[in-house]
Amino acid sequence: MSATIQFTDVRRVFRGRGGAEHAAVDGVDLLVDSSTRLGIVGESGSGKSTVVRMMLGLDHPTAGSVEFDGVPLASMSAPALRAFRRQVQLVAQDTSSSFDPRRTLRDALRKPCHNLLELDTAAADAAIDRTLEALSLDPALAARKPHQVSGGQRQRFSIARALVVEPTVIVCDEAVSALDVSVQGSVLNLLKEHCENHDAGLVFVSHGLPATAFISEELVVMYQGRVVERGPVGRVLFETEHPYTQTLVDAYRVTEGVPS
Amino acid sequence: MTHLWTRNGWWVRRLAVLPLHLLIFALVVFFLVKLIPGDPVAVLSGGQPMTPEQYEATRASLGLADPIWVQLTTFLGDAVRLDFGNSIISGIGVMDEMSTRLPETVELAVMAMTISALLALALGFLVVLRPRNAVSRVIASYARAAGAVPDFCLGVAGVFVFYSVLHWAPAPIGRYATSLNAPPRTTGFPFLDALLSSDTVLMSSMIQHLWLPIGVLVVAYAPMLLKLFIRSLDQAKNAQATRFRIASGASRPMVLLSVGRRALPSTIAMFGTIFGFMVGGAVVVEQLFAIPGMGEYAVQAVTRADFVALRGFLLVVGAVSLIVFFLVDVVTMSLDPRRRPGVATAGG
Amino acid sequence: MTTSALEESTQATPTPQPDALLEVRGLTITYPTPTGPFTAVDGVDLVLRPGDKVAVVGESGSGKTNACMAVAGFLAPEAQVSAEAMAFAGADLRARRALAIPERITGVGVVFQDAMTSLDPVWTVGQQLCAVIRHNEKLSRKEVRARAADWLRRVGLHDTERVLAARPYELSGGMRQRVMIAIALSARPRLLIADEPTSALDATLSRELMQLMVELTEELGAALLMVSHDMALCQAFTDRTVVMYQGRVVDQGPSRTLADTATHAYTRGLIACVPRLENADWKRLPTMARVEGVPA
Amino acid sequence: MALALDTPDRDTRRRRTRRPGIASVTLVPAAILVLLAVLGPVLVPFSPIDVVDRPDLPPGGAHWFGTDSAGMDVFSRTIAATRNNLLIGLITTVLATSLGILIGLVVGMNESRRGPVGTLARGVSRALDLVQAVPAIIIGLVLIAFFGASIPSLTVALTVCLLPNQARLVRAEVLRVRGEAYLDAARVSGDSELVLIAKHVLPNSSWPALENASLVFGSAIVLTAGLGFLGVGLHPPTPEWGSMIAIGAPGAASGRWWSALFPAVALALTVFAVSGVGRRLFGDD
Repeated sequence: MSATIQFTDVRRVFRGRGGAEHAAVDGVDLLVDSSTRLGIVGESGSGKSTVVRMMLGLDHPTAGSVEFDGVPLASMSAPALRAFRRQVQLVAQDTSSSFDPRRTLRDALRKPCHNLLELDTAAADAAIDRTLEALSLDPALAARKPHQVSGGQRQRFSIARALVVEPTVIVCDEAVSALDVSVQGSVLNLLKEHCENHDAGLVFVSHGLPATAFISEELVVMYQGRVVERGPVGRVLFETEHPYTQTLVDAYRVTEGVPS
Repeated sequence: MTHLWTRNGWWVRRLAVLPLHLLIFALVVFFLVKLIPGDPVAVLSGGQPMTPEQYEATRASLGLADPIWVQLTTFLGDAVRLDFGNSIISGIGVMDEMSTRLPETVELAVMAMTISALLALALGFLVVLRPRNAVSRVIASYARAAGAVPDFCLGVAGVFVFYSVLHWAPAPIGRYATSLNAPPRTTGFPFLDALLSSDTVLMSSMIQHLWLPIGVLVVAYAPMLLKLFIRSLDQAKNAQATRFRIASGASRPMVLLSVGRRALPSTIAMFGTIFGFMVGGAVVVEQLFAIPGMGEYAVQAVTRADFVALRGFLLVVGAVSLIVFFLVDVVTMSLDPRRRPGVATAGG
Repeated sequence: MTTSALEESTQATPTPQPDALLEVRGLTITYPTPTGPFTAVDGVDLVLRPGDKVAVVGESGSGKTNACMAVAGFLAPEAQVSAEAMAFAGADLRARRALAIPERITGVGVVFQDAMTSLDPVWTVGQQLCAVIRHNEKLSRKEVRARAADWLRRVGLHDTERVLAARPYELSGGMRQRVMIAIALSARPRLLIADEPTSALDATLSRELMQLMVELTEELGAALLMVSHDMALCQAFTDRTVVMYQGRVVDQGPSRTLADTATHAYTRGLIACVPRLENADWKRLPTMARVEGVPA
Repeated sequence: MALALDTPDRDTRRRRTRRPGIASVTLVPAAILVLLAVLGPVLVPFSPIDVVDRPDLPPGGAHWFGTDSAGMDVFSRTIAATRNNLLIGLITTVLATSLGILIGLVVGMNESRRGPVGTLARGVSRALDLVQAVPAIIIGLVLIAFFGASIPSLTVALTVCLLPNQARLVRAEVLRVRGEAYLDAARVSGDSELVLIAKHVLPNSSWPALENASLVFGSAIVLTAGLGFLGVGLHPPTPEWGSMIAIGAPGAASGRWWSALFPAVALALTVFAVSGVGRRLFGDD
């Protein structure tokens, strides 16, 4: 199934309260589909999060276009949008606020099943349990509220919510940044494994270079709203072209004790 | 020049919207009072039968015969010149009444609020710094019960205990003994005038008459301030910024000052609300102690369906409240610049 | 042995150490909870000499922040602290008065993770910095101002007039963090406790600021006690690393060689689990045996 | 923030646990009040709206709370007034809170929009601020002048007074909730905006108004009594605490304390009881 998100010369401008305009994203071209795992790195304020929001149709460009299979997300009809969401799912950044604190985790997971797959409750629960087991999560945990499970478990539920509709592209926004290192590795492995086994595409957005490099095949480096470098991971890391990418790589070399 | 603007623009801009707010308020008052059912002409005649000619003449004299927009522009034009018309009952100019009544009420409110604010400030710090102290606990639980005992209950109880039983207070009539003459009018604020004319007899009579009503207002309203201040202080005290202040090696007074400055703005906003309350709302206490002020006037206007007086009264109270709100905004915005318009505080 | 001193085994003695700047022995912190007391820190020992650079690493819930905040005196009032010894520069910290607003331990400075919330939002940088300098040194107004500007330059902020007049929210994240370091050091502490000082920052900035903080503490001759979850950062910038797990010290040793000398499985796992650039081409990352979410 | 602090979220956990023993005690006075409101008129020994004896009799065997200056039984009137005062308080609280939540929700969700809807929302938001500039008792006075004094008109007047604050509380919370990540997550899960507001924004942003409801109830009762005290509330001889206190006030000044004291005590007890219920339902405040 084709599932292509195409960014064409996208610009997103925010207006401050004083009236000053600030371009969070400026002239970005991107192609996302199910064939590749794409990593987007950049420091905070580089525009990565805005790109993610536009990629999911949660925000729309000021200029340029974001199209899904040729249809602009901004002007999609409700059924088309549902079909899009069926294909493209999000693993959100902040595990502590990505679930409604008043509802159980199962409630949150049933939502995509009802809305996007149009399953009844029994079928939805069966699908949820299958997904949870695949992620080594105890289905009994789903009866809990989000604050009653650990951060690592919550992040797995966040992944389960995305995977339960079996999307062709998974978008991860700082999906492991808030996790302890002992959990990070297993979550990263899990995501990578899923993409490999299900031929799903991945967009992994993070400020952490090593994790992004590990999980991605292609790397896009963003700096001040623009894409400054892109290419296969190995090429970007070891034959760096842009000076900003070089400082980024160096920063990790030093803290890892490898002389640069 | 631009430097001057970036430094002062925030309060100038706030000042600039004040007339706009007043205008909106005046419009609302005009139409609101217009909507009140009942015929002012009938009120004026006291139910006496009138010929149609008499009726029309009275209507015209009240300006009610004109088209509505003429009435509105006349009303607004007069209001700008501080002419609010004459009471349709007494015929006395609303502004004349206001100019004697407003200072009296404002004076009462200022005295009560000053004491309340000082009490809240001192007791707030006491409760927060010495939470285990027995006195602190009593104060904290009183503050928590804020608003449970309304001012008029306290007033009635106060009159009974201090006048009727203990005889510590004089009869609750007026702001000084009836045998005394009013102070020479210089500022319009009676106590201030008495002070300026060095009339010690009058002043002591005023103190005797006013301590109880002021006390009632303080006991009724100070807990509201105190409750909020304690909560804000608690928050400010536990904030990371306080820890860093301490850890970085600032002096103890500086740490307390820092906590206080972060806690004050919300309390000052509450202060403004309560002050506005008192200007219109000392109604109850004024009624109880027979102090001729704004409250008494409002009650008369409403019970007698005097639309001119009511309109004037609302406009004056609204204006005073809006000015107080402006001052409160300026003070809170200078204490906490994040509250200034156009200041973005999001991290990043 | 479940608890172990920071000292190398040859020096570890139960007797008080006269040359120690900070000496903590058997530190235990418990919190009352509805389900019974919860022990956040369980018998931790920590000894620092002047000039030491020590890192305490561990994941969330390991008790590392609790242990260090107990030293700084910033625990929640319901925390119950006990220790066989807890002394800074010869003064017994256990004898401190419990106040609603705690007092500073003279000579201990703290840098927190988030400069946005740590700096006082309603005062300018200049007011906050000058308040500290004025309290700690007898200087004229002008000298205080000059000293403040000097501190800003030392942390790499050269537009001093503008920064002094700015309020924290008017600065960028990196500038705020620099300002916080300047203020924390301007009282010339003998021990700087840094609680996740750069965790909220990007890798490049994080490295730069750690470098700065280490240089400045060395210049002042102060000891550095850093709390972090980032093993790599600790290895690069400290001399010794203490690994905490579930409230206890499970491992400790020289930072650079900890990977080789680690005895506890948790430490070895912790080091192996961190994604690195050199394992970017690995098929799978190594993970801890203990996988969260699997029912026991 | 990228990383959570070491300490688990102990604060939230503690706030969720309650001490059942103490909590149920705080509900007893409120239960008695409701009982009195329902049964009061049946229980009272004398007619609460008629002159039953000589005026100004001190409390005693026949008249437990004495008689007022008109000769009406203070005990019967105090008890009978419970129904009127509670009813006004209750209806006002429900109206002001539900309308406040609705307005706060609509304003908060649309305030930052461009176009006429956004402008309207911002206008309403400013208007709420302006209404707050006028003391509640003045609004009450004016509205009573409008509609005359009756239970429905008092309820409407008090609702207008107390609604803006409720709406502002909810609006502020909506502005916070609007940025929460779980809303985006629900959008990605296919929720429409309407479902989103009903299922996530409403339940998560209405708590400040609910928490404040006991205060609104207290204010409504105090304001009703205040208007009664000023002589513009329910007309005597309708039993109502405020007007009873007003009638008793001159007596209190000359030593006949009883006809003002008992309704005042009833009023204070009611406000206390209701704040007790509020504390029980919504935590420590």
